[in-house]
Amino acid sequence: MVTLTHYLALSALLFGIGAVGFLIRRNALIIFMCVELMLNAAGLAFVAASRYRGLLEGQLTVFFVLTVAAAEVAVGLALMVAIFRTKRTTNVDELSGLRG
Amino acid sequence: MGELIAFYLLAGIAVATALAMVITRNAVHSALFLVLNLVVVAVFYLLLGAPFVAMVQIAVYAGAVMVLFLFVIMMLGAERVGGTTGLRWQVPLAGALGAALIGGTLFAFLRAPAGLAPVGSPPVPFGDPAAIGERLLTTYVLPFEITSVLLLIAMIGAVVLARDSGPEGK
Amino acid sequence: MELSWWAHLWSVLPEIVLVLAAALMMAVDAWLPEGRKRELGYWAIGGLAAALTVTAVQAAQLAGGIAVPYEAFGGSVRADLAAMLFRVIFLLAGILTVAISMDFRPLRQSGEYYILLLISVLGMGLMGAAVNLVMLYLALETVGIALYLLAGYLRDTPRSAEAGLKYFLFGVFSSTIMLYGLALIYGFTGEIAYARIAQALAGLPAPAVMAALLLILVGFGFKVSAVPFHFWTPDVYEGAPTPVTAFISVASKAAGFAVLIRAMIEAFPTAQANWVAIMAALAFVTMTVGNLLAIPQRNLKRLLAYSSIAQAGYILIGIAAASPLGVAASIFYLGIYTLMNIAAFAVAVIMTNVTGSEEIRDLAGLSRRSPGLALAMLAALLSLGGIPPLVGFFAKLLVFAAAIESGLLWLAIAGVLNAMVAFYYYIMVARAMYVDRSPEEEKPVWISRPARFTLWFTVAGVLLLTVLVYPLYLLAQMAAQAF
Amino acid sequence: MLQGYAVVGLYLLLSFALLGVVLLLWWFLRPKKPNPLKLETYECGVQTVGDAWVQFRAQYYIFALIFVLFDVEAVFLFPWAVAYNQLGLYAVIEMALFLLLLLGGLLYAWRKGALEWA
Repeated sequence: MVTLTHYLALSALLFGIGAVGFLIRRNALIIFMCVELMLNAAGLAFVAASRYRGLLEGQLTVFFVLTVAAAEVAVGLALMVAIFRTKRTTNVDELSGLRG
Repeated sequence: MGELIAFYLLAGIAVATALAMVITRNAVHSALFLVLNLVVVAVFYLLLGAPFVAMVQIAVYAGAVMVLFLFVIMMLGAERVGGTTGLRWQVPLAGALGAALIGGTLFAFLRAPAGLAPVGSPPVPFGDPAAIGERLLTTYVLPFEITSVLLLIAMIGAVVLARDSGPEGK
Repeated sequence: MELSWWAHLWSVLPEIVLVLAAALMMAVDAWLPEGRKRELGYWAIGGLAAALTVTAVQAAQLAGGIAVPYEAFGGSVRADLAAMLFRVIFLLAGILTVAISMDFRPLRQSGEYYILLLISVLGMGLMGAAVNLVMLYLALETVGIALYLLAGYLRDTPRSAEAGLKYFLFGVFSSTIMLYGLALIYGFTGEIAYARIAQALAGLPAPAVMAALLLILVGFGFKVSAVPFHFWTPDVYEGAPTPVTAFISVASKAAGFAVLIRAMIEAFPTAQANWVAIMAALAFVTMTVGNLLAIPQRNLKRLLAYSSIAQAGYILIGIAAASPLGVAASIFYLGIYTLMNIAAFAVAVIMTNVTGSEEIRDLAGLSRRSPGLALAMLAALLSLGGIPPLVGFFAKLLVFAAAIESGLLWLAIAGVLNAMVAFYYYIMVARAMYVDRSPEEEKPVWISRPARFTLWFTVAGVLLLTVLVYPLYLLAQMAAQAF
Repeated sequence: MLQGYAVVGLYLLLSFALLGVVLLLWWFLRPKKPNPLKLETYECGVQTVGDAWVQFRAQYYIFALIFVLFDVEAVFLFPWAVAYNQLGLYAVIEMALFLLLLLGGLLYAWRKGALEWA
């Protein structure tokens, strides 16, 4: 019997992998993909909870999350294109114009 | 039983593609692994009685969004930029954070069984576009219209950033 | 309860005005000849002012009891005094920001800039009013996306584009972590409305609630730039166009606090013991780290960035107090902080226009070069530092009093010590203006009319509120009762 | 309900398996005689210069971007279309507002000269 816990554990795992990837990768594009993976994991948790509780809200939330993700991608990639024009790189270590 | 086998099979693929996405050095391969992962999650959505969300996931995410990613990776020729971090302190931090996140969440689940058991089968018209559409246009009208505003500014802003120096630029 | 369509629309009337204004501006911008784009600033101010008028009327109706608070759009947003007062803060910040943007050299003549600013104010209004998870996330993202774009708006300047990317990556990361926390809450309770989550959480084991709460606080912590989620702040503040920095430091932070207060009080009352401890710790770390790191700064924008981190720490004290007094104190503080901080940034914008740099030493001799400007900066700094009798002092007094009332004496003492540290670096800036000499003293400082308006408005506001402390406090108190 | 998807899944598996079979079959059947000419990108015509990763203008990103945003918009039309019968006029007004805003954005971008192809 597959329970909600199964799904939540899977989504936690995917989320964790994404979060670790966010911290260790240096290519801004891949960092951003890791965020997409995390969003996806959150979506899975929402839909699973929605199914096991017999409520539609979770699915609608994921629908909105997907929309927001599309807008985020449009904006994020535009920023990277803009940076690439001036810096010719998407490696975050080489973006040292600002110190931490 | 069959359900359980299907779950573990798909979960295995999902975790493997996620790991491959994070580890592989070529950004194009990363993107393709992510597409696979998104497709597997869409299959999960189908199993969970959410055919409409699954369709959106494939059409918007795996279809359009990842195409945009690949487009930009290739446009910038960024497929081999930077491997893993050069900052040493970030690796242990990432490990600790990942372990804490995964461990913490698992711990929370194991300690919180109450109310987490599945409740029977969902109501009959579940997850079909008509039910979603009905909710979307009644209870969720405001979020729905805000989405339109969100897409609008994404379009305006991204066009400002990405276009060649227009009449206003230098 | 079945609401009439008018009641639904009334709850988001300011947002409707803003959308119409943005649409109008798109039409105007598309047909306005190139040389006259600056006029769009006035259009933006007009739209924001119209929304502000509407909001003020609504707030007056709610405060006067003519209208009663209610939830609209299927429990998406709540129309209450707190939501309206926060909108006033956002709209005011928007108007003042547009005024200092109009003659900020790199930004001149761009219609998209004002439209993005208008929409981000719209999103903030919804953040303050949101009472369910879907609306919360959408509003937060609307604001986020608009601000990422604004921070990276000067795409031909590498610093701005980098600030935009950095803000974007950390913003998206933290909001996704928050979304996961929301997913956990939904998984545990099956509810998305704050009030019903609060009921459902009561029966759940504490570790589960705590895990979700921590994840959610990452997202909120990013918005208010609380330590340890602050590391983006100095870079983004330094790299973004200065007016945008002013706007992020004020409006975005206030919006973060608006959702933080509402979510904690309305959705997590049963976990209060947990979040009070977290908030107290966050408040302490935030103000201490912010103040200590501010001391060595030589760049005015970075100094103000760290100062604004520290200010967030003081505001968190009010939330940690978790009492009506504490919430009122936080709202009061936010209102004052908006005026003080925008005044300081307005001076930074004017000086950047004149000197082309943002170093503190370029303020040298300002008291002779432009006595009025120096005086405005001095008023803003002293008020930020909490020097009596300026209104900033009362704001600090209120949060410390709230902490003591709730038994957090140590936090109040830490706050007082911090205020003394902060005093040092504010005085260093004042010293540069009044004591240091510079060969440029003879050159006059050009201040455009809109910027002059911002300066007058903020400084007069600070002085006026110093006199009207009590009525303002009463208003904040009424708003705090809305929760 | 899930039985319906099982058929789709089986079909997918079958088609992948078929692909594998075909590839394997040809691996055994085909002659293996590689030579430099065969490995050229084009067997005849002009010699290729550089590699295939040519970068094209960032301007084109805008088209891809607008495609994505309108793809999302199209996805909203599906639930609207099927729920339309139950909701009537309200649904029409709501969707009209949604579309008008986005259309306005597109017109704005067009008018601002962002959609010039050259």
